[in-house]
Parts: sequence; structure tokens; C-alpha cells
Amino acid sequence: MSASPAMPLATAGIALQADDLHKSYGGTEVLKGVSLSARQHDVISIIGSSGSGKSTLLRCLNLLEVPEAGRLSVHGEALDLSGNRSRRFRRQMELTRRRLGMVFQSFNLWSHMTVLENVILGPCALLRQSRDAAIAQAEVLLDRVGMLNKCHMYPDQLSGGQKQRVAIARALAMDPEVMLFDEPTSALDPELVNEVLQVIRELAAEGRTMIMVTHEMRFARDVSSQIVYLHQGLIAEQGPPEQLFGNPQSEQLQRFIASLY
Amino acid sequence: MQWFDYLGFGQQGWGDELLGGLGITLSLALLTLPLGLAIGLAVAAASVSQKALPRSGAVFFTTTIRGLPELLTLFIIYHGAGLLINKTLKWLDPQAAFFELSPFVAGVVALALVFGGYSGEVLRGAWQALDRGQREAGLAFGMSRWQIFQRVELPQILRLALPGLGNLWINLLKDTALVSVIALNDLMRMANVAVGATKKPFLFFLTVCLIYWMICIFFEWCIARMEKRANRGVQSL
Amino acid sequence: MFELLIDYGPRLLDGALMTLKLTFLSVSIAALLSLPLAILRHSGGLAVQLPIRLYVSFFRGTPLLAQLFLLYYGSGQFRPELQQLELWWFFRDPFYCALLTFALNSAAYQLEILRGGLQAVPRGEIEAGIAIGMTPRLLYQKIILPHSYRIAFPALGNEIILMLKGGAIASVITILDLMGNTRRVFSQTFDISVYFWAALIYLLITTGFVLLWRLGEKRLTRHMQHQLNGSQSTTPITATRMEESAHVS
Amino acid sequence: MNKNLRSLALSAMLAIAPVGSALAADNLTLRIGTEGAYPPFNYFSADGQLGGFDVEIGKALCAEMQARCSFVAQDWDGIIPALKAGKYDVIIASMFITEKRKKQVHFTNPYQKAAMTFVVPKDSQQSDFSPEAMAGKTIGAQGSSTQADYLTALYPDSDVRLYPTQDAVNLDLVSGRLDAQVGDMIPMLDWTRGSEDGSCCKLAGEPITDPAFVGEGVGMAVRQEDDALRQKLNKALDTIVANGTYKAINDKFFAINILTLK
Repeated sequence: MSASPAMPLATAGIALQADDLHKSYGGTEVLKGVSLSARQHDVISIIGSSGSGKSTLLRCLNLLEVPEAGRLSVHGEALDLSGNRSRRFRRQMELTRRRLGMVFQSFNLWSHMTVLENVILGPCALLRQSRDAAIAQAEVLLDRVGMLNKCHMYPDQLSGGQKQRVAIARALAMDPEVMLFDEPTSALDPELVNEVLQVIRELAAEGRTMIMVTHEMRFARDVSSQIVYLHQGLIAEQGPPEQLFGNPQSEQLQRFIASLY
Repeated sequence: MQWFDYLGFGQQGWGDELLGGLGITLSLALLTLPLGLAIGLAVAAASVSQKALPRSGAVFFTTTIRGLPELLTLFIIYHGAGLLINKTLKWLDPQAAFFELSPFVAGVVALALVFGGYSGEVLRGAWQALDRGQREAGLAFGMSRWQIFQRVELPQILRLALPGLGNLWINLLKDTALVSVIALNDLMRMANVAVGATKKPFLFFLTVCLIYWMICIFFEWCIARMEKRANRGVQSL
Repeated sequence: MFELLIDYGPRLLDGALMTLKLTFLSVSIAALLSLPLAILRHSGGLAVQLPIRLYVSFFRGTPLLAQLFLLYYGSGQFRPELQQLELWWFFRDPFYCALLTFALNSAAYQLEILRGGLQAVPRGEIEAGIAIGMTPRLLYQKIILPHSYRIAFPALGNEIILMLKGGAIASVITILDLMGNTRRVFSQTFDISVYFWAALIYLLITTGFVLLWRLGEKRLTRHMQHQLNGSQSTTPITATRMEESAHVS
Repeated sequence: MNKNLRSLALSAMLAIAPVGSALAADNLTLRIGTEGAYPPFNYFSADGQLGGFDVEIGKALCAEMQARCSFVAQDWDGIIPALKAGKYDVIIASMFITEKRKKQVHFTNPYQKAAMTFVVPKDSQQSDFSPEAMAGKTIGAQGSSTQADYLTALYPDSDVRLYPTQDAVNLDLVSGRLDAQVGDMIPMLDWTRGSEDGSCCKLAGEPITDPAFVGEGVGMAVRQEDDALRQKLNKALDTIVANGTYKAINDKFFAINILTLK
């Protein structure tokens, strides 16, 4: 795996920055002004009870949901969210997404393609890599997630854990600057959770910038550099794991942590 | 003459003839329906049978019916069955009078066979989707097999098959137009006759298209309502 | 029975070729026509959807025979206008008229089948495409359409068979397809067996096509074979138009 | 199979089947088949009734034979099979007497003399109607007709199109899809001179009187075994010709006597 492209020193700090994001569905405001900033090599875990808006937040970060208001920038390149429907905005949005790797709760592998085809489609179609180069890279990635021997199988022939590992390889193939994980283990049988967490753990150790929504508190505590606690569409607390789990300030967070054990 | 004169009623207009044709079209379809359903049920029963012979018979029947153009089936019944019946009658009694296979009867028989071939598949699907436990529950109550079929299974089969049967009914309505080719004075034929007399093909064919369209939309609506009714008490997914 | 085949067999085969040609051309044109319409129907605004829905409803709610007569004899009524538009050469020919009618009819059905396929593409797989920054065009090309066509494949096969069979009515406007030649032979010989030979040929064509289509289906649905493991594919072969999410209106 | 069983089976079939008897005792009831799409010989009027020369001749014959008559409309393709199947007892539908048809049915004496003719659009320059001259041209005719036999036999290089009804042929000649059609002389004469749409077109070429196709003229067709009926019809026909009934009907429809073609 090649490292992230070197950034100019001035912006080296911030990989992804979101300011004052607002998002509502049919009158109910789900995000009421959330700001988040991920520095390079940060591993940020977003936690919170269901309905707190954490999945929405993650989906807003790569613009699967377009926020009504707020600002978003990737490596200092700002996206003007007010331009919403314009052609230029859509193009910019597509380019931004290519720099952010997304891993879904339900894997969302393309079921009509083999494992290998899933991984090389992005590099071939979007990054204009040659097919051979893309395959060579895909094999390296699949090997890393332990799926190389299954590369000619179809998603429906795999277990949930295997599918998620392929999905991670697929996201990595785009060589993203930030990886986004949306509850990557929630849809898995308990015995399959670890194989996926192990892969994510390795990515963290290698210094990848990652933002994830997760219910695996122990795991979040282990790998995260920062924890963000979301409550009713707002960030209630944030800080290093020791601080948040060891010394929760707000009553909600105390109750939330208590409910987990 | 204006277009509404052509479509008017009475001596000059063709409205009453078209209406009469519509009556024949509808009665053709309505008479075909029970017969076709009966054939369909028989086919479905044969295809879920334990024995190989009825099963392969059902496969042969459905494959044949569904592989032949409806028009050809109609011709075979109309020309072929008439001859066959008369030959049989002659053989039974050389003095026998002629048997008349009217286009109407031929139409009903041919369309019923087609409907039977297709509805057999629909009903078989519904039959197989039926929950086995229900039969066992019936048996546990001491119901006879026939009672179970009639009271428990048949209503559910019909409910499950309703959407499929609804579409077949719409197809049947449209297929009745084919019978015009063998000189039954249905809606389509009357339009042809009117065109022959008035030389206004566009007007009359458009009119019959619109009439068929309205009928189809009306029955679509009926079927949707029936489905809603039939599915009460059944949780939608 | 066999003497008839010696005398008239070649004519029946000629007719069968015509039937195949008419079917192949009309379903191909319909396939080209139905794709953009299905996409518009699936994702266009109301102003785009309404006319498409009306078109689909009309062609699925009226007998093919009536459509054919409307187009063939109806266009004859507008000969001067059509001549002015330089379109008469097209409408003058019964083959083109049948082709146009069948293509429009089949497109309406294919459109609905395809729309069903488009709706059935899992939302998540589309999102995965969006998430790596695919353009809409690429998304359709690589994810949505390959998927929809796989889902729609069996139903499209049925539609082609229905067109093949429905095409028999072209004989009514003087086209010498299999049915047309059969009727001609019958009117000359009054020999009922010609209908049985025709039936046999139609059955051979439909069965052959079904087998071919199944082979294609097997190839296309390799990705689902794991799920189907053990249980044989129970997709009905020459199923009806009912299996589509068929509603006229 | 023994006789009792046979009659049992027969009565079972009779019970389910509506059976018409052709010749019931003395009180003759007669079902007459005609096409109903061949004006002026037989057609449906706007009030849904069958009318035309054939129909009136049929009625006159019935009156003469003191028979109760009913008319049945039947499409042309099936008109002989339906007679043989017993749908009606006699065809009065301006049918040419031909050798081929004679193998299927028996004919009465001719009640019309006939010839066929080419019909072309008024602006057509065509004067030579030989098969060579018509090669590549589109010629229409009604299917299962003498004209159809004539065209398919002698004009292999033309695009011969056969239609289910004469009306349909006329429609396509008017709309210009056909370069020419071949039709029966009398109805074509009537159509081109007497109707609005027919005014587009004119008769052309020499009348076609090839006996191999036109035969002896137009007859009424009965089943081969119904010889008694055939003779009754012949007798009645002679009578109405002799007593002027025929001429009265003829004059209602035609300018010339179509039995003598004068």
C-alpha cells in the first residue's frame, strides 16, 4: 500500500474539516450544527445512541446526504455547499468522494461482479488506471485483508465478515485520504466481528486517517485518538478516549456509557 | 358526415353495432373465465400430483398452449375441432345431422384453453406456496381432504393467485379481439365491418382501441380493489 | 399428411423465417427504445413520466390486433399528409407497419420490465458507487444497468416469446409469415393438417428459444448460483406478462 | 361398438351440442351462409342487417321453395369448411364455380356469369397487364378467392398480397399501397362507379375470362351429399329467372343483367 500523498506543510494538519453541518428530513432536524475536524493520522470514533444522527453525520461527510448548510473541506479544499444543484458542484462532489473511502454497514458489494471486479472497478473507471495495474494493486489489497484466495468468487458466496473485508479493500483501492466506516460490524454475526475489526485495527496502526461510527466501545477505546459523542444532533462531548470514557462530563454520556455495560 | 355521426346510434351511425360487438366481446370473456379457471385448476392439480403421468401431461399441455400463437390455437379449434366432431358423429351414426361449432363456441373453447394453460402455472405456484401446516391443522380437526381443499386451501390459493389471474383476465379481454378473425361479430369485427362500409379506418380503429383501453383500466381498478380486499388480515411486508 | 409437407413445406419454412425476422427486428428496436424511456420513467420528473405512463398504458391496455389495424389501415387514411412528410414509403409497406406496431408494443412491455429491474437494484449498491465518486453515467453503465438487465432477463425472454406468438396476427395485413403462409396453404387445400405442422414449427421455435435463453440466464446469474444451490431454478419458462409488475394504468 | 352403445353416445353428444338439421321433413328450413363483406352482393348495413344481391336472391329462392330461411355471416377463408362442418346448408356468396372447389362442394347452376378484371388508380398509365409487365408490381386480391388463385398461379414475379376481405383490398388500393388489384367484374364496376372511395380507381385491361379460373360462372354451393337440396335450388332458380323475380332483383343492383352479361 502506498502512503498518502505528502501534503504541503501548511495544511498537513487537517485532513477533513466539517463546520456547522445542518441536515433535516421532512421538517425534523437531524444535525443541528455539527463541526468536526480530523487531522492526519487521526482515528475518530463517533458514538451515540440510535437516532442521535451519527450515521447521518458520516453520510454528510462524503455527501451521500448533502447538508443544507455548513462547510466541508478535504485537505484544505473547501466545497461550497450552497451551490448544491449546479453542475460544477456535482462534479466537485464526485471528485471529493473519490478521496474519501466509504465502508458501509451492509457492505454494499456489487453483487453482479466478482470480488476482484469489485475492487478494480473504481481504479479502472475513475482513476484511469490500466486494468493490469489495477489488478496488481487489488491483489495486494485483497491479500492484506486475507481475501486473495476468494478473488474470483461472487459476493453472495461469501460470509458477512468476508464481504466486509472485500468492501474495505474496495475502498482502499481508491487510495483515499480519509476512510469512513459506517457501523462496519453491526450487520455481522458475533463470531465474524473480530476478523473485520482486526483489519481496521491494522489500518489504524499504519497511520490511516479514519472516521467511524461504531457500537464496539472497547474497540473504539483501543484504536481511537479521539471520541466524539453525539446527542440529539449535536456534539455533546469530545476528546481522547481516556477522558471521555474515564471521566464523562455530561449526564447523557454517563447514562450512555452505563447502558453499555 | 362528422365523426360523431359515424359513431352515433340508429340507422346511420355505427354506435349501436359497436355496442352490440362490445356485448359479445364481454360475454365471450365472461363465459371463458369459469371454463378457463376450471382447466387451470385441473392443470395445477395434475402438475402437483405425486404420479408422473398427470405431471407430464400438465407439462405437455402448458408447454404446447404457451408455445403456440393464440391465433393458431383458435384456427385449430375452429376448423379442426369442427371437422373432428363431425367425423366422430358420422362414425357413430351415419345419419347424424351436422354439428355446428359456432365461432362463439370455438372462441370460448380456444380462449379457455389458453387461459387454462397460463392460469395452471399461476395456480400451481400459489398451490406450492401454500403453508403445509394449514392442511395438517385441518386434518387435526378431523376435516376430510375435500373439506380442507374447499374450505382452507382453495380460498388461499385464489388469494395468492389473484394478481396473476388478474393479469390473465386482462390478457383474455384483449385476446377476444382475435376471434374477430373467424367472423364472430365482436367489437373488433364490428369495427372492421364499419370500416368496410364507411372507409374511416382511423376513426373506428381508434375508437375500439379507446374502448378496450377503458375496459382494461376499469378491470385493473377492480382487480386492485379485490387484491386489497383479499389481502385484509394479511400483513404486507 | 406428409404429402402436404412435401408440397408446402418450403413455404412454411419461408414463413417461419419471416416470423423470426419480424420478431427479431421488432424486439431489438423495442429494446433500444425502451432503455432510455425506462430510465426517464424511473427517475424523470412528472412532466416526463406522465406521457411515458400514458404510452405504456395504451399499448398494454389494447389488443395488438387493434393497434396493428389502427396503424396500418388508419395510416392509409392519411396518405396525402404522410406523402407530404415524405413518410408514405414507410407506411405503404405492410412489413414496416407491422414492425412499427410490434416494436412500439414490445417497447411498452419491455419498458415496464426494465423499470421493475431498475427499482430492484439494491439501494446500497448504488450508494457504494456514489460513494467512490462515480458520475451518474458511469453508475448506470457499470452498476445499475448490468444489474437491472440481469433481474429483467427472464421476463424479457417471456416478452420475446409473446411477441413471437403475437406476431402471428401480421398475417391479417397480408404478411406471409408462418401464420400467413399456413392460412394460404389451408385456403388452397382445406387440409387441416397444415395447422398442425405450423403448430409444430412454432413449438420448435419457442422451445429452442427458451432453451437458449435459459443458457444465457445461467451465465448471467452466475453470481446467484450459490443461493440457488441445490434447488433447481424454478423460473417458469414461457411465463406470461403477468409476472411483470404489470399494471396498465 | 354395438349399435345401442353408439346411439347412446350419440344422444349424449346431441344433448350437449346444438345440432341443426339440414332438411327436416317437408317443412324446409334452410340456413344460408354468406360473407357480408362483399358489396353489393352481400354486406352489412349500418343497422346491422345483411343485405345485397346474394341475400335477396336467397330470400327469393326461399320464398319459391316455401322454406324458412336464416342467414349466417361467415368470413371468406372459412366459408367452405363451415359449410362442410354444417354451420349452414348452402353458400350464396358470389362464389365462382371452379374445379378445385368442386372437389370440396357441389354447385348449383350458375346464377351469375362472371369475369374478373384488373382495377388500377385513375392516374395509372398501366395498360399491359401481362405477367411480364406486372413483374415487381404490387397486386392485391381477396384471399381464398379465384382472383387469388389466378394471381398466385400466373403472376409469380409480382408482389401478390392477399387480404381477408374485399373491403380490405379496396381500402389498400385507395390508400395507394397497391399498384393494382384483381376483382370480380361486377362488384368492381359497381365499386368504381357507384361509391365515393371507389371513384379513385378504374377498371383496366381486358376482362379476365380464363375458364380455368372463372369456370362456368357463379353458383351456390352445397355439401356434396345434399343433392336433393341442390336440385331444389336449381328448380327454384329456374322459376325465379322465368317469372321475372330475378330480373327485378338484378335491376335493383346492376345496370346490366348479370346472368347474361347483357
